[in-house]
Amino acid sequence: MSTSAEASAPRNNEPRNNEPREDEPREAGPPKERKGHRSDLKPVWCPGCGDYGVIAGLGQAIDVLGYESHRIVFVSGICCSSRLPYFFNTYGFHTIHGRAASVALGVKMGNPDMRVILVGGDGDFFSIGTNHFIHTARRNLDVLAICMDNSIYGLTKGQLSPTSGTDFVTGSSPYGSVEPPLNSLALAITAGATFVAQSYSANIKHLKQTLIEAERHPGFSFVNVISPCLTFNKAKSFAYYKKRVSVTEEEARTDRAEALSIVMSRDEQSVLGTFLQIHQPTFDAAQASMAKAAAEDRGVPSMEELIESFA
Amino acid sequence: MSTSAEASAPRNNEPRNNEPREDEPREAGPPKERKGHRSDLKPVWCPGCGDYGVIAGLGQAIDVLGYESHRIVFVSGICCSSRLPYFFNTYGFHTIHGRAASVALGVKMGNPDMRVILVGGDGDFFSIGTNHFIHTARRNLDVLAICMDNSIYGLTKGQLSPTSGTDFVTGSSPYGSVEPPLNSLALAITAGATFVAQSYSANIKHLKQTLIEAERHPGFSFVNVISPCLTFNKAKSFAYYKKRVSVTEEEARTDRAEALSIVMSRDEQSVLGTFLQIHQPTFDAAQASMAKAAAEDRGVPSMEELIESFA
Amino acid sequence: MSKRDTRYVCLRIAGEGGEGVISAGELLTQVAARLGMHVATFKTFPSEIRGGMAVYQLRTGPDRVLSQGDYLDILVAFNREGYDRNIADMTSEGVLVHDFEPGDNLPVKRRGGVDYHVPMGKLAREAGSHRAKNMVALGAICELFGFPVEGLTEGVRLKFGKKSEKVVEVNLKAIDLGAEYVRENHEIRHELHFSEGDGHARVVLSGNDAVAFGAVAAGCRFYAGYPITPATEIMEYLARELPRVSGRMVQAEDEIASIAMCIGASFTGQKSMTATSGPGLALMSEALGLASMAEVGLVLVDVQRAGPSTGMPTKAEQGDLNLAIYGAHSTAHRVVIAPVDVEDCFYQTVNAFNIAAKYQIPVIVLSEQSLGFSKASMPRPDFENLDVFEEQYARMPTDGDPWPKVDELTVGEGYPMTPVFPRYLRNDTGISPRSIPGMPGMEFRATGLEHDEFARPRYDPPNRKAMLNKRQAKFEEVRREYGEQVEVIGDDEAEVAITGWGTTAAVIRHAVTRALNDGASVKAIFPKILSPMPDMAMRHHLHGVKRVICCELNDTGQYANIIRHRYGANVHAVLKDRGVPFAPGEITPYIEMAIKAQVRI
Amino acid sequence: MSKRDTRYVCLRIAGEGGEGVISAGELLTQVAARLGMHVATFKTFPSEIRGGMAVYQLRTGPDRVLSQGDYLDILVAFNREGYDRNIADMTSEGVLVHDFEPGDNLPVKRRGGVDYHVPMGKLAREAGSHRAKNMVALGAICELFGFPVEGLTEGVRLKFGKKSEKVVEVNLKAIDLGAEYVRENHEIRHELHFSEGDGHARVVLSGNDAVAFGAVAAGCRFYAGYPITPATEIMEYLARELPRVSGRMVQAEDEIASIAMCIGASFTGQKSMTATSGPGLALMSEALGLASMAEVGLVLVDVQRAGPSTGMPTKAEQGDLNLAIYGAHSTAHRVVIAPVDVEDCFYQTVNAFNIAAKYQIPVIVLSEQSLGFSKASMPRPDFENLDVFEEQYARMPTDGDPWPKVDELTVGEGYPMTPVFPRYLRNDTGISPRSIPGMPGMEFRATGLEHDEFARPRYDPPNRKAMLNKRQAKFEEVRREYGEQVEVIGDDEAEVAITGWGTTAAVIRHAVTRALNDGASVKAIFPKILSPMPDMAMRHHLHGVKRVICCELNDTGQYANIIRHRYGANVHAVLKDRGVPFAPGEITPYIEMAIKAQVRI
Ligand SMILES: Cc1ncc(C[n+]2csc(CCOP(=O)(O)OP(=O)(O)O)c2C)c(N)n1
Ligand SMILES: Cc1ncc(C[n+]2csc(CCOP(=O)(O)OP(=O)(O)O)c2C)c(N)n1
Ligand code: SF4
Ligand code: SF4
Ligand SMILES: [Mg+2]
Ligand SMILES: [Mg+2]
Repeated sequence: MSTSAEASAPRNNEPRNNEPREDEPREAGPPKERKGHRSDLKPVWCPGCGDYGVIAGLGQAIDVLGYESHRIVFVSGICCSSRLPYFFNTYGFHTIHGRAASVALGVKMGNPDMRVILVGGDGDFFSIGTNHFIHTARRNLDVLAICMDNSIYGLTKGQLSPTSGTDFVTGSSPYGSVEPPLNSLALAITAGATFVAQSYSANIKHLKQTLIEAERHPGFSFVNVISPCLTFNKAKSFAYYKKRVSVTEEEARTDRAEALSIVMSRDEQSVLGTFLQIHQPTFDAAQASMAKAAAEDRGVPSMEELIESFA
Repeated sequence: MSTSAEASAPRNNEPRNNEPREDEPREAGPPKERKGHRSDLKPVWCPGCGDYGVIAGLGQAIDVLGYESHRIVFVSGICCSSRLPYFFNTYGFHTIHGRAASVALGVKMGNPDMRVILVGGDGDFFSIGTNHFIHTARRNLDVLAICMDNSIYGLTKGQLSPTSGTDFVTGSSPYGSVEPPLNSLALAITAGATFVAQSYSANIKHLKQTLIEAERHPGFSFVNVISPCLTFNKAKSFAYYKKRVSVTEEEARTDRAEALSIVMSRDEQSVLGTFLQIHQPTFDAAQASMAKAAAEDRGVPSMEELIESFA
Repeated sequence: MSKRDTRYVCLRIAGEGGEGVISAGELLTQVAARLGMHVATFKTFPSEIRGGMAVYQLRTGPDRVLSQGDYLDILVAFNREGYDRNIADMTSEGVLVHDFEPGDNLPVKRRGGVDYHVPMGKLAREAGSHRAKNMVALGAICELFGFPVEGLTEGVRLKFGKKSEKVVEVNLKAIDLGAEYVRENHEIRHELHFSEGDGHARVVLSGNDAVAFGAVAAGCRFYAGYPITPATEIMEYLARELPRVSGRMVQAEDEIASIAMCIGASFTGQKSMTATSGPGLALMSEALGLASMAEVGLVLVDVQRAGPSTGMPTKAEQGDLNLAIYGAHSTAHRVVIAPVDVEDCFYQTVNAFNIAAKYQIPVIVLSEQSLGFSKASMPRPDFENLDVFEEQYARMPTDGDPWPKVDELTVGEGYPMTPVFPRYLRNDTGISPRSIPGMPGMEFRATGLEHDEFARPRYDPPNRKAMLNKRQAKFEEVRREYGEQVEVIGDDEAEVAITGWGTTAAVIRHAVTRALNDGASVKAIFPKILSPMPDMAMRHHLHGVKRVICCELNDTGQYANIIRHRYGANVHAVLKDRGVPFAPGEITPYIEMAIKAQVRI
Repeated sequence: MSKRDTRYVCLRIAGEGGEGVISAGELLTQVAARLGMHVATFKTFPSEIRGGMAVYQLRTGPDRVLSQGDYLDILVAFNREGYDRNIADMTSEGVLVHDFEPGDNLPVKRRGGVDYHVPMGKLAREAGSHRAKNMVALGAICELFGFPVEGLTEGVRLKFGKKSEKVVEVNLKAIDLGAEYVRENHEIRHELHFSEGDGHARVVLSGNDAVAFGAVAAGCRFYAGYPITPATEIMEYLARELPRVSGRMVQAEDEIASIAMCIGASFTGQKSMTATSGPGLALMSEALGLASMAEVGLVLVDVQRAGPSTGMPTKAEQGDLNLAIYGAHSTAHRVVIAPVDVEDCFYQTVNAFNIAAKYQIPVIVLSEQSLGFSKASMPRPDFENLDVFEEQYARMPTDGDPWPKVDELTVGEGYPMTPVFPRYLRNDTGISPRSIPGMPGMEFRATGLEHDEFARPRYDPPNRKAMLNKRQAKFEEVRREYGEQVEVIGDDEAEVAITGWGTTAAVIRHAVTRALNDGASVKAIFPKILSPMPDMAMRHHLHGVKRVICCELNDTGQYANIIRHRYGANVHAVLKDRGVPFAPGEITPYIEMAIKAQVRI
């Protein structure tokens, strides 16, 4: 361990770049043949699991985006879907159930140069993790959040998820659920996400294109990917969705209320497309501006200067 | 301690009434002169705190509703506003920060005959407590939830709240907040509340009337009460609101998307009124129906019968 | 070394996930219990959702099966991998029943024992389905080891009868073919034989079943929980059965909500429970403190799994004792109970509810992955005589019988006496009268703030002291009531004692029973409740003991440290933390060394 | 009994909230420190937002002020209630300065001492504002006890100069009037006198200030937190100062998010911190386990307050030690440090960051309400020579210098060696090389699952054992590096030792210093780190000790239990849990009893 590598990471205490990053759509890098930075580990998912489609679409999107592997950080919670970071040879963090959004915020604050991709399942995002999802979206943190929605708890072998919906029979709702479903697209729009879309793990072309656009969007981008669980959610299989899924031709709205009225109509639940895209300052940029202004107004103090406020 | 009281509480193991309660608006009881069941304890709030108005309006509403004191359960979290249960001589539970909604759900499941009123501040409801708020609203639990919104953390002496909004200067945002505000009315509508209104602690008449209607509504009723904190939020004082508050004449919507488009327009932030009222099965009723059906289908088992599934 | 008790047989079935290993094992277990055999089981399945090895093991005998023992007597391997991965666990004299050509160059060669080849796959297809491989194996087992085939066929009818006649037929055929194949092709070259049942039909439950069922028996009518391995089955059972008895089961949005819901329901007088595993218990720490402070009873089951953090969710560890006892800011009393086996899971859960209701205190039941998942036979409980505590609520005062006076001294200046209900009344036991919402005239405000006897917030030192003492008094009452409940086996005068808790206690029992048979002077001590520790009895039994062995499945000796600081005992901690339970043979040497005074303390 | 050291003066100001009690006290403190006096303070304010008594106390002397001592020497009472509520804390010879007619029938009568009446309210109005009452009091204090009035007027100018010239004028006038009134109306009838400063100007910080400032000095560039009494000031300081040094401060939505954000930022190489109190620490238990397992360093400050549950949020308690050490499912290593006074808060925070970064481990700093809120003087730190650890990250291998080989044995079958970065490489120290996002060629996936050296999930026993040992080795390295850092004062050969931690250690120091002056044979032992305990040094210092007194502010003896089980020591626990700190005089009798072998162990 001797020769130093060209590291683009900031060293300890090296000041962060406080120049507010331009909040403009990112340009694509040169499309490189990298096979999406896949790692040597084989996914442990059941054969036919929808999440294989997600990994494929994501790999292709990353190829197009041309990001280098050391500039990507996957952050996930705990669930079947959250295993995803292992299957890419990028930086990754398989954290704990429900808290990935907050870890992602820390990563992004720690090194705003990283491309942070947050992944998880419907329970991880919208049951135990709802609070962090909402407040991270509200802040418009510049990350891409991908929910692999199978309307069931896969890893714990088939219980009700917030997106399952009324009358749904699972291990924990043997007489059918009495809980109305949570509309994750609507929640993301209300909470403050600035890019909200839905895709489908069996439509890899659409998925790839959606992920590319979502990732290029500066701010909190949420993509709900319908990703069936063959093992524990027989009701919502690929066959079920095949008949129901359609791709919208409409443009993304720039008004939240309009976007909401689209995603709240029941029929729209299986529509693929981008429903909202707005440009608002990102948390990263706003924090950087604030730090810059504070340093300019009050000066960058030495420790000797700082202690004088206690004299 | 010998003579038994006429207790309407279910005894241990006495089966709950599984007859699904009618999900129709409740009739008012005879208006009694009870001074709103106020207790001997004097509120510890700062002189002029908006919460005094809330307690007044609430007391008047309870008088009109005519509920007996032993049938009311106030459940609160931790904050200035959450002190409210002490000031009523009803059952009450001053719980912990952010978890009151879940305690309220337990209370309601434990004894569906109780009128449960959930109270708290903007931080208690929408920062640490957001997840529980959302899922309790989604289930349409039959409780009244009152947020005393002062856009600040009062009890901890003046930090940013999720409802404070961008550029707001507080102890924890000395350079002005970089976080856009959370729209609690929109969040409640999206999450699944079936009655959503806003009122103002200085308009006791409106407040009282709104609380009466909200309480009579079967299902999750959310009332956001603008309730200024004189001590730590000088920016949003009564004077500030005086100019901005208006009462809408419009009827409550029965469509979520429509209601959302109203509460999402910025100007509507200080509009008082009821924005949404829908009738949907309550969690309480749905649970009772489920229990009834299960008992009918599969029988009410004795322990001797139950153990045979392990034979 | 004690001689193997040959009346006990330990059999393991091993195969691919999906080959019916688990269902064959469960059927065998069920039938054995029905016939009155004693049986205990153990299973593992791959931690990923699909693929990998499935293993089912059962041990039976004429009397209570204390543990899984040390070695397999019989290995039924559905394939080569089943052999390779399990053969190391078998004694050299063990019996192998297999479906592969042993001619293959086996990496592990046996140095003795008897082999029987049974072409399970082939016979299954003959019987009508490749999925009946497991039934062929069962037929062979009946024939080889004298397991009553009628019981088995009866079992198949009961299990699959409702499903389809066709399935029953195929399965019975497969059993026949398996038995027939053995009869025609093999001469019995071993002595092993299942012992007969005693005719007392027993039931078979897993630890999770026993907890869930015990809750219903104890009067639990509210459950809130969030799925987590290995506790989820408890929720799933109660989701099915609670509604039938007018109870409510709510799947909460997370663990914090789960316990908060239970606190709410308990506040209204419903007996409430939640179940989780380590990560969930950690999340519940704050709300548990509220239950202690507001004096709201509830039962929290922690089916422990290997940590830290997400760790190894499908592996065994007893790593949550510290968290259960000490996981609170400040002193938040909670009772901690750890059942030692499946039957104990039932009775300790009932116990837990009784304590929670009587003492208005949270009770943590520490189960464990290997206990939650293993099934064992137990006699049907005597429900008539089951001790279920029914709470007496407070009653409205009358002229002749007013509410007890609260202590004027601690009420103090600025806090006038009022005629409101003294919810936190101080008295000798610390157990205050309780009212529940709906009872008129006895309204009060429960609170997590320090408070006076009228439940009003109060921070002054005299009141603080009084209320701390009150809560402590209650805890001491639990200690007194359960202070004698320490199980002791062995030689009362022994200088060497061995102790442990939870599932490890069961294994220690096994090891000590053997050692006693060999004439060793040792005693085993198991407290029934781990907090409050039954100090009186423990001190009594530790009196005169020179060396104490503490065994547990964690790497810091959480329990051993308690024994050290409470009793100043000379403790040698025997710790294991690889995700697998102890075997009795791992404990025996330490007993021997302690007797020879060779352990390092 | 040791004679009072009259060079130290303890003065208390008491009045209504809103009367400027706190600001007068703080001004006096600041000026005293500037003049080179040593000063330590203590304040309480009503726990409700408004109303009630405010109290500010300061103790000064010619050398380091060890604690607040036992009694007041001077009480400045702005009104009758200020007298009634505080007079009991004053020695009978104490000096009272007051603004009420003592003719009133006082409920508590003094049996000695000297009284001076000063019409503060009246003089304040004369000076131009009723709000200048506190300045009148300060003027009187200068005159009565020889506090340098020039220093004070200078202080007023510095403090209010920017605000308005008018305010300065009124305040100076009020000071004058106060002094003049004393001069003209009172004859000095007491001996008490402030000792002079040594001319070394010091700074004045609260414990919370010192932690926050220490974090900046240690290189902290990310803070996430959620407001909670009594820790909020730490966040508020960092909100102001971190952005100036390119750091980031985020107010999270709750405590779980706070620590998760810190974990994320630390993962990228930023030194990160969060601060909270008991309820928040409880909520963070699960995520703390992730930091341990994924080996991500961070600093967590817990400013303890009285519990359980919400308890008494503005009162003192040392009740979170158990939670800090044991609050985890399974073994989740974390380092626990408890500073003893304000200056220590600064240095231990720097220490905490160094350990967190070097050992890639979470570090908990246990502060406490009465420490967080009290201000004390301290010399300016020598920043040039401050020991701040800078992490060296891993470097890409070259031909001549490849990545260290991982142990083939533990990699095992089915888990091929790969050329990926061995993030969790095992070695002697347990400290693995680390890369951070942005460094090419060294990508890895951090994880809370059990994993191998390449960070791949693994559940098999050999790997489990290896990784448990690796994490434990790291913890033992901390123990080794800090193993000598035990503060010992007193008689090395003493049979009686006294020990404690955090704020109580400071009070014990005071009591022991007195006892030693009286010639007693006693020693005080304070470990600098509470987990891992510095066993070597502790054993060494406890050697030959027959009786150990452990003092702490909780009712179960959390620290005492550790001393018992780790060292088998004969411990007598002296516990206090009424929401108020120890006074040295409360400890002295136990030292005396222990020396006479009268304590019950
Ligand atoms: C604190 C905590 N609670 C519960 C669990 C158990 N758990 C793991 S994944 C999961 C939910 C899985 O469902 P989902 O998020 O929809 O993802 P999927 O497996 O379907 O991809 C749960 C409840 C846990 N690991 N940690
Ligand atoms: C777990 C936990 N975290 C933090 C706190 C501290 N705390 C008490 S109240 C409060 C927020 C108060 O603000 P809000 O909810 O808006 O109510 P208000 O006081 O303004 O009425 C906080 C952060 C706590 N008591 N418990
Ligand atoms: S259980 Fe479902 S979600 Fe999990 S891997 Fe299998 S198919 Fe996929
Ligand atoms: S601090 Fe604000 S919210 Fe709290 S009591 Fe005072 S005015 Fe009301
Ligand atoms: Mg899912
Ligand atoms: Mg507020």
